[in-house]
Amino acid sequence: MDLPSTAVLVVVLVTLPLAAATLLFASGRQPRTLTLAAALLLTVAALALGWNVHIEGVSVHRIGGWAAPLGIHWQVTPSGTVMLLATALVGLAGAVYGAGYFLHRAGPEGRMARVFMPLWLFAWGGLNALFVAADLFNLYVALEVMTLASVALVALSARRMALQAAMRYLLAGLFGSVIYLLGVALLYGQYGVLDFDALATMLDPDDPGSRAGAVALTVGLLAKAAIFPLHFWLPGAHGRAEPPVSALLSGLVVAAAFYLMLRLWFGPLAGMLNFGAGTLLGVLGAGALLWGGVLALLQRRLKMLVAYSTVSQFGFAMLVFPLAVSGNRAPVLAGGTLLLANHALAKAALFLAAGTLVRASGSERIGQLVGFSGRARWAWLAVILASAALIGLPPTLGFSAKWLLLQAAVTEGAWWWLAVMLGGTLLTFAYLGRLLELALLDAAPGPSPPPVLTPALLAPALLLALLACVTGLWAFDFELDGKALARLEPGS
Amino acid sequence: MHPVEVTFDALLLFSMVVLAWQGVHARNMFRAVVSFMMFGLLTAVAWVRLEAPDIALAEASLGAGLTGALLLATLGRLGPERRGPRRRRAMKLSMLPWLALGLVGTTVLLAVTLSLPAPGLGEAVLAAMPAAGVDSPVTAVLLNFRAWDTLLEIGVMLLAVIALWSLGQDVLASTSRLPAPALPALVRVLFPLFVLSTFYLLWRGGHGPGGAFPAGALLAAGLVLALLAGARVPERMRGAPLRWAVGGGLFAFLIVAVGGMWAAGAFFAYPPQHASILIAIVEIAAGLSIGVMLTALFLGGEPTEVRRGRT
Amino acid sequence: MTVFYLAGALFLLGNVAVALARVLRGPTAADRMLSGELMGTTAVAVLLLLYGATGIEALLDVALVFAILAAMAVVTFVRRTWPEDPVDDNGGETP
Amino acid sequence: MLHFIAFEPGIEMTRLVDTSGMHRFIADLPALSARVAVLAAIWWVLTGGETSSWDWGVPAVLVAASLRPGLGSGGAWRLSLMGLLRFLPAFVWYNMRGALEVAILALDPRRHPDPVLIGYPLRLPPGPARVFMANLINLVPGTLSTRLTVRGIEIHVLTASVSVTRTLTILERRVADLFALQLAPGAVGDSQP
Amino acid sequence: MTAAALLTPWLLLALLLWPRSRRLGLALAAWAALPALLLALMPGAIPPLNLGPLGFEADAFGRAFLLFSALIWWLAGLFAASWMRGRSDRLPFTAAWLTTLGGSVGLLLAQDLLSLYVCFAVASLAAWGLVLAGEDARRSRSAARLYLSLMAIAEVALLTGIAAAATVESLDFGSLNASGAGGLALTAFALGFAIKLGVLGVHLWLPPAHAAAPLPASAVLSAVLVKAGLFGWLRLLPADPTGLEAWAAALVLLGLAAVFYGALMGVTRDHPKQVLAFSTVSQVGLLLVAVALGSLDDGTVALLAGHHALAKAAAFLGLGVLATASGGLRSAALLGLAATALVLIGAPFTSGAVAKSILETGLHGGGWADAFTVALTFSATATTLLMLRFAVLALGYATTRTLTAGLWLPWTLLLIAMLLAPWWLPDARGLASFSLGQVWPVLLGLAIGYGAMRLDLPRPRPAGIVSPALGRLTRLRLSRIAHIERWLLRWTNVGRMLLLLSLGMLGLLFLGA
Amino acid sequence: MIMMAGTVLIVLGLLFFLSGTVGLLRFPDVFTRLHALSKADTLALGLVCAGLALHADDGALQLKLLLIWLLVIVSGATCSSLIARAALAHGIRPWQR
Amino acid sequence: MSLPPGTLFLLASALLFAIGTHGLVTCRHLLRKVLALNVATTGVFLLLVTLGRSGTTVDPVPHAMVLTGIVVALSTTAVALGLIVRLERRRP
Repeated sequence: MDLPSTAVLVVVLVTLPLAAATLLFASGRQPRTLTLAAALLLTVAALALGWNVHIEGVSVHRIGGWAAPLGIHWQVTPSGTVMLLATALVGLAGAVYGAGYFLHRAGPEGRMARVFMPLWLFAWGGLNALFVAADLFNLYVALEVMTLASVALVALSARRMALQAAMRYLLAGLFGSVIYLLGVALLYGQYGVLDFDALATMLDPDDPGSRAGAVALTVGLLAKAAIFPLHFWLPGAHGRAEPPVSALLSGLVVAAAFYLMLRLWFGPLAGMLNFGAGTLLGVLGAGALLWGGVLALLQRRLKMLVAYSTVSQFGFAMLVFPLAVSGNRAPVLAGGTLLLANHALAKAALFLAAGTLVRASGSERIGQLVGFSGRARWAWLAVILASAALIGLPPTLGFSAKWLLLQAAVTEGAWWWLAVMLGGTLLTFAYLGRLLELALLDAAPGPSPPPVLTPALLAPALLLALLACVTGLWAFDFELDGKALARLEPGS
Repeated sequence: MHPVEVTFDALLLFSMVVLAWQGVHARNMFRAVVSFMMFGLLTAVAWVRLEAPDIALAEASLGAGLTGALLLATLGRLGPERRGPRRRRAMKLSMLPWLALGLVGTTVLLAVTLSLPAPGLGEAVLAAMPAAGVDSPVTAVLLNFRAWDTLLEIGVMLLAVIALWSLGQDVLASTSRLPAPALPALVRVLFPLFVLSTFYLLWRGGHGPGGAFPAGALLAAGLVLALLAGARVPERMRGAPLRWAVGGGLFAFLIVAVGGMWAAGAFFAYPPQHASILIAIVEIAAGLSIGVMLTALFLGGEPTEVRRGRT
Repeated sequence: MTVFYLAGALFLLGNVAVALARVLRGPTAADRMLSGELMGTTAVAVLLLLYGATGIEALLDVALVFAILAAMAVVTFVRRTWPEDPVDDNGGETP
Repeated sequence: MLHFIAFEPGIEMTRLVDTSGMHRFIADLPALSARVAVLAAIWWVLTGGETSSWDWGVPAVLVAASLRPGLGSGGAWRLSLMGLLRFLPAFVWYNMRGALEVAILALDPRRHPDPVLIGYPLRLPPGPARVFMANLINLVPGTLSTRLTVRGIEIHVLTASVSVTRTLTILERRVADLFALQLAPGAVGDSQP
Repeated sequence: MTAAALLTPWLLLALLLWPRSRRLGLALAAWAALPALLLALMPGAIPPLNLGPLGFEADAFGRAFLLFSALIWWLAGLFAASWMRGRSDRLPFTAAWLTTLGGSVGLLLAQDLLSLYVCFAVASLAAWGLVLAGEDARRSRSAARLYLSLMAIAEVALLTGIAAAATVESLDFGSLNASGAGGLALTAFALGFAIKLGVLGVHLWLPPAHAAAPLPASAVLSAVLVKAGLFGWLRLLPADPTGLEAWAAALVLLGLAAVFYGALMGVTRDHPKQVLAFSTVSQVGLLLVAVALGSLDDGTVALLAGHHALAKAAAFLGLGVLATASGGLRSAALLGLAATALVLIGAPFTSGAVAKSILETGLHGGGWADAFTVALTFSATATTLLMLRFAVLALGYATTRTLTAGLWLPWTLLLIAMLLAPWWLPDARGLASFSLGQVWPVLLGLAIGYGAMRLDLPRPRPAGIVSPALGRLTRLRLSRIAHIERWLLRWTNVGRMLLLLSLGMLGLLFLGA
Repeated sequence: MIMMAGTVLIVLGLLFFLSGTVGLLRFPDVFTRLHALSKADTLALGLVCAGLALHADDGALQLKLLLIWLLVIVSGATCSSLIARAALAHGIRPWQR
Repeated sequence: MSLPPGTLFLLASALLFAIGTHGLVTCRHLLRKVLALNVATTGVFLLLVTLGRSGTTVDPVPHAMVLTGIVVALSTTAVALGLIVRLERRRP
């Protein structure tokens, strides 16, 4: 196989979205072919990168040829690659969906159609930049690109509720950034480096500066990742945004913030993760899991349910921290990463399908959704598959992820965390079951004539959900191998 | 440090803190905004005291220019602040623990920052300067060592423009009747100076405090001033030309960055013999683009509307 | 000499600090704007004096920037915050 | 790249419409070169006379001289050098006097302002000179221009007891001198608005 | 063949997705279990099938279960095709049917823990759709909800068990058994399979689900899926029971309690399907005891399970035939049902008697044998009472459907299979034998039943305790939760949380060891 | 000597700044305060610039100081008018004794 | 003065950060929130630059970071203000 080198692929992944977005913006029109070609190219690049990483493992690239700590590095890690892949898949699906969703060329929808793609690509670029970054400050800038693009996407419909949600999201995101930046400042003040590897080697887990810095970084990211009890912005932003936007936001943007937390605590800050802090993070996760689950159970509107389910799912992901305190970190990190990837695919599928269903039903209330009939059945199929993945039923990716975490909990005898995970899974069962039950039993006839559901509205969600289900087997194999675990992360 | 210096710093920082508090909590919104703008001015002085003239320049060109303009223009678009019957928030007993915790937090933060050894990268930068292609360390960091940050930062700005424009047409640009002929007269006099100083700061950036960002901010201030004095975005500039001007900086940056891949074998690497000219090109493109982007931010939306004729 | 310049700057700073009272007291927006103007002019003077004290030439540039932007705030204020006859602009708004 | 604000090479002296671009350019040449000269001087001042700066300076000056902010011309004007020389001392003197007056008024606890609004019919022809005059009024003792109307200018006077008309008349003559203009004949004296 | 057996349901399911192929899919759905049946009947070794990490093979034990399961699936499928004809929800029902079938076949063929778990999850969760398809929408919804809740718990428990077990090197059953996976794995497996099996205490889902589901669905639920729980149990639990005596004792007690509890609850019900459901609870208790005592070999257990499965399926389907039949056919149907009831009771000359004797003989020597014998005896009385109650209710059970060959033919085949089953037994001892011990409990039951009917005893109505209390609790908390959420969404409180969090985390970093 | 003169000018400038501030605080309405600001402060800055120019020995630098002063004067004068006009337009009547 | 250099600036930066975060969470008006956020950001910038000065040479990296940060802050502020204006116009 003669693929372009990893360095070239990374450059493509981070610059192509920005270039394409600028081009689209400057041209002022919306050439779909260009858009989709860019999305496709990005996906291909991500896949190629995945293959390269599979073959070569971790690689590091100096930007401008400057060595750290002076210059900035890109680090292509397996976990980052998994996220890049998930981003590419969701990005492509969202682009296709968006092209089919904003149909009209005039009016507000025309405006949305025109602006959606540049913003989408910007968010994509920000995410890609984030997943390869290995520098505290560079991450800050990448986070801001991502946040700002997301905010604009939330505000896309320019309806009052959407604007309100966007504003709250923006403030929350910036708040998180400020606190994160404080952490960067503290760590820079302590060590005078920003590079992850340098930081990892220099880190003295016992001095106050590093501790305070770590706390600030974490708390800032907690706010950005909407971890309970700082989830105050998420339901509104995700529930009010346009469906493709919610898919990106819920699937990737929140995950990116969380991924960063993984990256930090399993990378440069790994030496600092002690029982107390791990437990605190785990308690937050438990709270998120239960609280988000209960609230999801109570929602009456489809997208709000899905939004609260995000709160809940990230609670699950938070449990990696207590599990990583004493045990073998590699499988925990693998589990966390796979959980994020699974969530990205499944949640994006769920939101995309939800958008289709809402359009087909003309209502967002769960009780008034059309049933498993007509073309909406494809959307329901996607919902069912995505639900299975979110719950973590075998053989989905979610199962593989939860499997790893459960195993870690068992080997460490972390019974409490085990119980929390099980309870959370049950809650997930409950609210998704409720959704399916309500929707399938109380199916409303839907408006007549039924809105046209084009393949672009149906296929992306279904394919994402299928991917979430199918890749699980492969991932499972991969993990059981043990060989993948051994080289999963450079830091561990 | 001389006692006078210490006193100066103390007074400066005290005023800043007071103004910051006012800027957030002043009862009257306008008072808050003015306080915040004054806070910005003093911040620029604080940067000077911290031997960071680059930042001072940027802060000055923004704080005295575009930030204030944006805030005041926004304020003009807001109705009166709606607050219920004025809540005289008496110091409730239940607030005390939170207050105490906040104090603890601040104290901890202070204590931690005081304990930081702050080794820094000063020496590393100095050592790498000969290879950088510019004389000013800050410019070298911005456009060479950490150029990727700067590219993303331009991206953020462009993104902000797209985000604002995505919300609809320009909201802050529409105008009232001109108050006096004095205003256009002033702008006619100042505008060439704005342009000239923009170039001046770009030139300075190569070997001292200056560079694309303050230059762009200054240019933007000039353009905004012209808009405020009644100028319009010309019809033939709306649409694609303006969009290209807005996006051009990032585009140029990207081309140079990716070009480094072919020319020097690494993303964002400048071939040594062309480093300074490439940096100059990037700087000019970025500066001009930043100016246009900041102006676009001030417009607050896409200028598409056909308006009444000039006043 | 340095101390003299610094003392001068300190004096000006104190001066401005006192002038803050006008921002607080108002009563009209114009009054508040005035103290902003005062602050701008004073900041130029402070920077010049600091230049005298330190000899960093960039400070002159900062002062120059302040000077050239001195009108900015007032112009925006007069044209946007406090316009004489706001042309009604639901223009700029997509339906 | 910088086409944001209308690029108007035509400057004010020739408002002849429909001349070809070349004609206009040639007609503008003197004014343009004056602007270039002034801006070049300013560039020199800014850069501290560094010779190496001119590879940036030349384009900068040319661009700055040719870019106009799209505000119309504001009317033709020409300065007279002799007028300038006569004007400057007067200005400095008045400015100092004005500042001193205000300072005394402010610092002396026994004195209080006694303001009044008056109208002053301008004899300067409409155009840049009037604007200049209006701005100037703010810098001279006791006066503050508030509104420029068709007939004249409305002035806020700090101390009503002092007649400012004489000062203003002198000032107006100096400005006319500076702009090489003739004052229109007209009544001189106070008139309440 | 393995592949055909495994994949046929899925292929048919795929056919359902497109309108064009949907009719074909619906028509063929009834026959989906046929390849599995053929596989079970095929002689000789059949090569295994590997799908990624999932391995499948029809080994002897699996084949034994597959035989009766596939038969029931097939016949119930045929029955269902007629029973559901004209119903608007036929499509989702069929989809659920096929999915459940797919899982059910897969789990019997699974060769490792993961495949078993995957298939089990698919089957159990898809059966949710079967329960939902019941006639009474409200009832089936609440039943389905309960079913899903308990299945979710079961899944989670199994997942835990697997995760715990997987700390060993491989997931093959052999190595799993050999390692005697830790207590957690055991507990979790036990809980998971107990739920699926409907063991007393976690049987809550079983009666409502059986009662609510359409008849053919109830038949497979009761006959196949519940037995699948048993299958899983046998597959995973360590072959060597040393060290687990306490467990065994507890299970025996639980099983015995279930036998009588099921009967008691059954006779107090008003719906024939519910009575049958409780009879399942009761019979499962019996099976549980047999398994817990551990003295039966796998083949025998399969036999017992198959026997009960056939009888239970026949009972459910017969109920449908009875309700639709009229005239002479009704008498025939009554006769068939009576036969089924006798088999279930274990009356002499039926396969039920054989099963009982096998149970009894298998238990000789165990410490619990005496108690078990007594219980077994009285279980016949209990079952008799249940069947009496069933008979009374079945006579009053009516439906608007008409009898077609699609209904009676499968049932008849099933009856035949049930009645012929003993002749396949390795030795049909007991079939010919007759003892008073077999008869008097039945007579006792008849007498009690008759007496009860004559006296018109007030039947105790155990009120639901758990769910109303839960309902009250949730209603109470709902407004509270929304209130708290609003509180959490306020900026001020966000700030407070943030402050607490930061200081707390900092403190823990300093303190936490 | 020149240094001395420069120092004196600077001190004078500072005093004018002070008087401007006092005026700003003491004067009764926005118009009178404008007087204080537009006259006292511009001159004050001019004096400071002049003082510094006397201390400096570089021609370009002195001219730069002059440029700064001119810019402030031009802006200050225009802004005073603008504010006064806006205040009148918003119905703020000049204070009268 | 016995205070280590930069103490005052560090104190101010801590205070600004505290004022900013406090204002952000307590103020109701969105514009105030935005201003508060900017105050907090300035606090962090001040901290960065103060730290950059503590070494033997002035460290330009924090300067560059703060310059980048200022741009980012300005851009986000502009977007926030745009949102506020539009929200205001959609006031019910």
